[in-house]
Amino acid sequence: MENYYDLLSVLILLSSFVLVANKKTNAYIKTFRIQSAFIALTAGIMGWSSAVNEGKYDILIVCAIIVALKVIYIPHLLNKTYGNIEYRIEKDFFLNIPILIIICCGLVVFSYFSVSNIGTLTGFHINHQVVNSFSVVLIGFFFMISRKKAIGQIIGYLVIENGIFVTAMFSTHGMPFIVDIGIFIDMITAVMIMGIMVTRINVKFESINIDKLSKLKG
Amino acid sequence: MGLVLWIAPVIAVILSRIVNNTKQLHIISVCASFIMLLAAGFVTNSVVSYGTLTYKFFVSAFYIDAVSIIVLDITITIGFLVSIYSIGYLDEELKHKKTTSKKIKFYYSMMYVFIFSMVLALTVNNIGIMWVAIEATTLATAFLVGFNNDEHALEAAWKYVIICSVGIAMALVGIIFLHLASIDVVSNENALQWDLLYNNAKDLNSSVLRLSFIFILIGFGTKAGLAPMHTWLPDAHSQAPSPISALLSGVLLNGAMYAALRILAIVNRNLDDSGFTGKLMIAFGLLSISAAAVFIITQKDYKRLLAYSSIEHMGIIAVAFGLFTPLSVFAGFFHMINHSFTKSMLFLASGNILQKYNTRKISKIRGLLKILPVSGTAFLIGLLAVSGTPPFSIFASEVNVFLSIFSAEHYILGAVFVLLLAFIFAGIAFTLFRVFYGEPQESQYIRRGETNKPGTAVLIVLMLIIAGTGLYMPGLLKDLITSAQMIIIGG
Amino acid sequence: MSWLTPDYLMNWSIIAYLAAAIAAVIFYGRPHLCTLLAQSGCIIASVLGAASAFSMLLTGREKLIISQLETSIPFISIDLTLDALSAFFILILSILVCCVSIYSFGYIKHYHGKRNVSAFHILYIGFILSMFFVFSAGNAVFFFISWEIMTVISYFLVVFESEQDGNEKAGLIYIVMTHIGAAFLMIAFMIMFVFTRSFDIFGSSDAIPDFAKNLMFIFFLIGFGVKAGVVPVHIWLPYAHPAAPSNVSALMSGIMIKTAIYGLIRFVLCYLNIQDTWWGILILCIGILSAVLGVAYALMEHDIKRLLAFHSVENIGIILIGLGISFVAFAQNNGFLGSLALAASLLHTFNHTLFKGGLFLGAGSIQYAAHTRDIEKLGGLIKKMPVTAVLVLCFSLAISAIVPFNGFVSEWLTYQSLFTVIVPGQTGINIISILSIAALAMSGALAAACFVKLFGISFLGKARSEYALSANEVPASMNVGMGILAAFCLTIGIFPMFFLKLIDKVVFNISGIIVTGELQGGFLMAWYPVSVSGNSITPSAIFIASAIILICAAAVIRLIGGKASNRKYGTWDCGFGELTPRMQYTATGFTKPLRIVLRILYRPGRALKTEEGDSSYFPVSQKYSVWTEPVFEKYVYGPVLTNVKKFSLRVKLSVQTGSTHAYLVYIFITVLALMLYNRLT
Amino acid sequence: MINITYLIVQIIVVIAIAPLVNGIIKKIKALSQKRKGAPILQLYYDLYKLLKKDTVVSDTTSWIFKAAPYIVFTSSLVAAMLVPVTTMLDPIWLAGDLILMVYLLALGRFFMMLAGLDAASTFGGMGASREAMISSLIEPSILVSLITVGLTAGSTSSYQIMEYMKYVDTPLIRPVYFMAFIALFIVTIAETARIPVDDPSTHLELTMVHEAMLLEYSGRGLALMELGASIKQLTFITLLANIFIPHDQLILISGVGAVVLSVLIYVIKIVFISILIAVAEVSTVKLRLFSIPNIAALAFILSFIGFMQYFVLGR
Repeated sequence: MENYYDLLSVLILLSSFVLVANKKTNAYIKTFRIQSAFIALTAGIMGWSSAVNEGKYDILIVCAIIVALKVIYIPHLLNKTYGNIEYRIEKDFFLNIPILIIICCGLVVFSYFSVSNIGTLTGFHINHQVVNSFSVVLIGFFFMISRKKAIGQIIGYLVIENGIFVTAMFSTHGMPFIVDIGIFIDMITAVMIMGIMVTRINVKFESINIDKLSKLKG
Repeated sequence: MGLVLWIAPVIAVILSRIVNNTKQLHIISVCASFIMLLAAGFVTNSVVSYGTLTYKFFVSAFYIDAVSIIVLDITITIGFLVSIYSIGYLDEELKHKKTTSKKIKFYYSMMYVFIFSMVLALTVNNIGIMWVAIEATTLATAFLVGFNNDEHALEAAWKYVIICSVGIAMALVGIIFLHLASIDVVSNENALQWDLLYNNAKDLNSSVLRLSFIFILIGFGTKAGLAPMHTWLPDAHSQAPSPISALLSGVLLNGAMYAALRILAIVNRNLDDSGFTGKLMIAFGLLSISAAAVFIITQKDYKRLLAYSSIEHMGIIAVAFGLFTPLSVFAGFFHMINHSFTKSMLFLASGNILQKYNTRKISKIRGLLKILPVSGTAFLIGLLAVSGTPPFSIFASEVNVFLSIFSAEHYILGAVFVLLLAFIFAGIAFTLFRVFYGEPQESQYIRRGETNKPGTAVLIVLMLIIAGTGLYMPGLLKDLITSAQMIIIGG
Repeated sequence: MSWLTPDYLMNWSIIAYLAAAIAAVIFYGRPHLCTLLAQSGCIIASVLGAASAFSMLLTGREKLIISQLETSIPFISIDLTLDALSAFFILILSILVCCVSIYSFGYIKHYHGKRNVSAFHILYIGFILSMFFVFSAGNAVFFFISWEIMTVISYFLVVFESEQDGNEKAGLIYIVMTHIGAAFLMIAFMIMFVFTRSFDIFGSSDAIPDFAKNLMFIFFLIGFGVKAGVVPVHIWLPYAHPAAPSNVSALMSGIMIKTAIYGLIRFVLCYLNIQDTWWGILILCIGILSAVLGVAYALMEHDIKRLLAFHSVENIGIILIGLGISFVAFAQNNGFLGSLALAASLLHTFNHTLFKGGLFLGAGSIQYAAHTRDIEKLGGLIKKMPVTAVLVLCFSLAISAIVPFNGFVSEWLTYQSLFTVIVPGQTGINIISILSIAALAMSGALAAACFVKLFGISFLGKARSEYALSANEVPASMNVGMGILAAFCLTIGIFPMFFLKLIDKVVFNISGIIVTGELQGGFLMAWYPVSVSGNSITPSAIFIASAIILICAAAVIRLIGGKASNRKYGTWDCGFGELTPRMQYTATGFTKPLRIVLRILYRPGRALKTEEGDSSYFPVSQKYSVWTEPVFEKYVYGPVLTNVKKFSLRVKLSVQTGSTHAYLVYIFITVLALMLYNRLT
Repeated sequence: MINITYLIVQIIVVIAIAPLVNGIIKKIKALSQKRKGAPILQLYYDLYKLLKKDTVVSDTTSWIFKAAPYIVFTSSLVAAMLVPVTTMLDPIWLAGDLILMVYLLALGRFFMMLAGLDAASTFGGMGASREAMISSLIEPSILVSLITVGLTAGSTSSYQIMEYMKYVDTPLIRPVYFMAFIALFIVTIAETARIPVDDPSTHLELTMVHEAMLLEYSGRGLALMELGASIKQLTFITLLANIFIPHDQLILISGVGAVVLSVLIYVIKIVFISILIAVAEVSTVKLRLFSIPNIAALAFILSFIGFMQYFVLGR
């Protein structure tokens, strides 16, 4: 079982690298969708085993929600938002992609360096998975920083959220159910709010380049 | 009765979605907040008499102890005052066609969503839910920050949402690590229940807990406006409508600090020493104070200035909690209360000023004491109070903070701390004192007199509160703070 | 006679102040009644306060607790406790308040109908009460609270006439500087608490280690120094004192800056028990600097109240010279000398309160009558306002330490302490002491020059402007208020012994040594034996001798010269015809020689603007202007302020850039940094 | 009672001798210029004449102008009373304090400056202004030198100092006294309005200081002012004479005879110092006004070095 998890965690990490390497907004959304699918798969496996072993179905329900939200609804929502916004060709990142990827590698090393010492928790061989998934959090964060456009930031945020979720999955087999639900509600609201704002920003600033939002200084 | 606390705001939200008439909206809002005030009084009373209250409700338990009751009472009292103030404020906005009745509907519903999530965050036992509620406060206030819907407001709202969401996501990481640290100790059904974690704190995995605390601190610190994660705060506070700024500064920041404090208590109990957490908290606190000191001195926008002052005070509270001595925690709570009242008064007064002068620029405001006798006085007194001038309440708590720093033998820190505060006073005086004197420019066509009558009443009440509590502390409050301090410190 | 006990009187005094304040609130709409009630209330209260302090001094009790109220906030309590030192300062305060309040009956009239008189009175009474509490505070936190309230209220009084140019700035500089000073006090109090676990002012400081005591001393010195207005932190003083209404300036300069002297004595001397000689020497140096620079800058001022404000700097310097010697002597365990110097500085404090209060009131009278404070626009006022002129002359003589007045007595005592402190062999103290003597002498002479300028230019000669021409004598109450102060000045000058006895009670309470026991010789005489023989002055004898000589001289002249006739004629005009007021010496001209001699202090400049006419020999107009630079502001405070602002702006724009990405980077870096920190520790 | 008698003697001696000093100095100056010069007693005649004359008073003046001569005269005379012409006369009743003396003279100067300003004349203002500068610069040297001498004697009382000096062997060759003597000599010249600081015989506006303040005076007012000035001059000369050249130890008899003898020796010393001053005046020229600080600085440095010699270096 652990092997599957190991593989999935690496795949999730890989998908975030792919995300960083992408240039176009629709590609971000696609990659995000793939990553979410991997996560849903992880949750599915985990949920299955817990349903079989302990007779609990909450992780399976979570898996279903992930599929509904992250794989289907949110990418759709983002696509729609993106579609509403007039397409302009603008350079979207501050640094070029190879450098971004190298930095992301560094982040993985860093997270290994700083998380791997957190001590042995008896009964869990989770450190590697946690390192991988925690790297996703950092990479998502870094993605937000590296992209200029608002959509990129939303996706970055979602990747952070994904990373956190996976971390939770791998480290503790998920949060308590009610918390998970709450988190999902928050997340979906946040994404919706951000979506609305992106539209408004596009109207007001005639661009979704976040760099233009720098009137409030000092 | 405690249930009213959660039901009243929900009803208010629902009603404000239904009702269209502005006047009725006002009434609903005031009624709801008044009922909550009564309920809060009741709950406070029961906490004082019975200690911790727990309500088994749905899956999670509500858990109200002295710590939550302090922050809760602040929240609800300020909520009540703000709801009264909002009547005059919104009517005035409406009169000048700056807003529509539809937006007022939206305003009230969002405000009560915010209050609801705030109350929720303060009353739940489960740290995960607490996180959810705090994230919800961000989302509820996001549109309120962007209420004016101009470029600046939108920019502020965007930064607010993005930075706070990311920040608070870090807190979630922290909570996951907390869960991880407790996985052997607390069963999965009861995971993240604060009382269990707290009681079993000794058995948690220390190294995970330390990591967890880092993320918690960064996460809730972002929300509480600690430097260097404070960056959203001046934008959001300055662009939000003033009553909302008052809520943000007087309520929201406390909420985040409250969450951090809860976990701080667990971590310190586990590590049996506040060295690790203390260093971090004090570093953040001091950085916040210094940042505020540097930024205030050349500030040109008075609402931003007030926002930086909030950062400063959150820094003070962080230092106080970071020291984690009985004295300092007491002082921290006390300061939290005083800061909330003083800062909301300032923001409310600044709302009146903004409506009168129509500008946020300090340089365009003159003759405030003549034009707005009450708001001007409130603003002046508030500024003096907020910079730690006796006999106002903030001075009283600052003395306690100073004492706790010095008593913990951090002499240099204490000296730097005191001097930074004096420096901030100087900054505020340099930038802001000029607004009270002189005459406004002819071209501004400003008429004398207060327009926001209910708001004026609120300001007077707040002035009495901050002047009164400067030299007198009700016994009830002292008991509450003492028991809160006992809860946090343990023992 | 229970009603004569100090605490009873003190309570009634406080109640009377409060009643006066309440009366001021109630009669908001009727300014005349409001003034009448509030000021009479103050007079009654101050008389009660003076009586209380006086009886406290007479009973010689060590300590008297007036009231102690817990506020239920930890560490904050209202604690009024008197000892001889507090009583002495309350006595000074009450005397000054009484006179100023009498003066205010008339002075406030020009506010009626124009300003909110009620607010003024409330602030005025609040100001007095806060000083009252500063002097009687029994614990450090309450002291600090009263101190800060005093600062804030006086700030409001400074900006009371905020519409006038510069008053806002004056208030700003004032409150910023004093607040930063107060922060140092706060630190010192905190150190005090940490080691002794108590804020009790009357407690013992034995538990405080030496290095902490030294630190506390430095902090007290900075904190109180700012309030006292010593060089180089004096710059607020010449702005704030002129800006306040004159009766308030009298209080501020007369007594408020003395709260700092009180603080130094109370905390450094009584509480910390001087332990090192360098404390005293440092204070001595500051005193020298303040005494000389204060008067030097006063000389260049033509605004009466600014001039007086700089003189406050000078006199604080003189007080500090006394205090410094006293500290040195106590550190060397020379109790007698310490007590003598302390008595000298306390007496000078008292004297300065009297004459500086009086001078500010006089400046107020001039402003009231002539509507200007600019000396250059005055002239000939002695004929329009004869009574005011005599009173101002008395105060001028007193502040210049000229003989039959009180200023001389305290300066003489200071000289004597300096004289006594010099012993062959101790290099540093000797040199500083002799320099102090030189500084005292120079400041005395410069003060005389300055007051010759003040009095001569504004009261003598011809009127230089319409303002001076239209002046009239001020209401009697104003002159009565000043008159009482002048009477005190003269009485102390001639019969110093009685007042020295009072001060002796204070000194005895502190050091346990009676000075006047040595300064004996009946009520007329101050006789003080030094190692070889006695140094003494007998002001009363001098006064009597002068009177006799004066009468004899007049008689002899009459005898020789017979009845001579006086012929009135114009002033000698070298045959040019009528002299105009513009041909008189101006204040600028009067000080020119000193301006040139001491140019290093003033960095004076001048400019001649010529409007050319048809030919360069016939210019249409020429405008000559001279100025002096505010050296400290320009070369010390200005650059500091600019750099702070620059720094702030730079940091602000490079940190709070407005870029969301930058903000995210901060959080990101914080996360990484803290994780690294966690990993490495 | 005996004290009062002494005082009366002192007053009479002072008033009697003071104008003489002026006469001597003027005579010597005249002789040095190969002139015959006015009689030595000229100032007595002048004073008598002035007292007899009517006065002309400017109509812009106030009571200050009228009172000033009396105050100047009185303050000088009282100051002179503090400096005994001989230690055979003990002024213990007035205590003879030197600091008091300096500040008494300041009283006279204060009123003299005011009187200068009172008439609204430019000359008066000019004189007052210059006087203010000179006095401020000279004052530290006076006090430092006097107090240095006083410190060696352990008292600030002139009488006590003179008593002490009696027993000092050849004071003028000791560094501390020598320096103090020179400093006080310079001070005396400056205080008494003599060349090189001021020229008493000029009425040229460029150089006037003391005379400029008296310009408006006539009749008895002028007489009192002149007499007051010469008493002040005598006071300083007395200080120089009696402190640095003590003579009373030579007198071995007691009673009235001793006083008379002592006063006679005193007069001789006064004449000697007057000659010194005259020589100094003859051999220098009037300085520019703004060179006066140099002289003042010189006086201060001398007195300070004198102090250092004794109290810091211990010699």
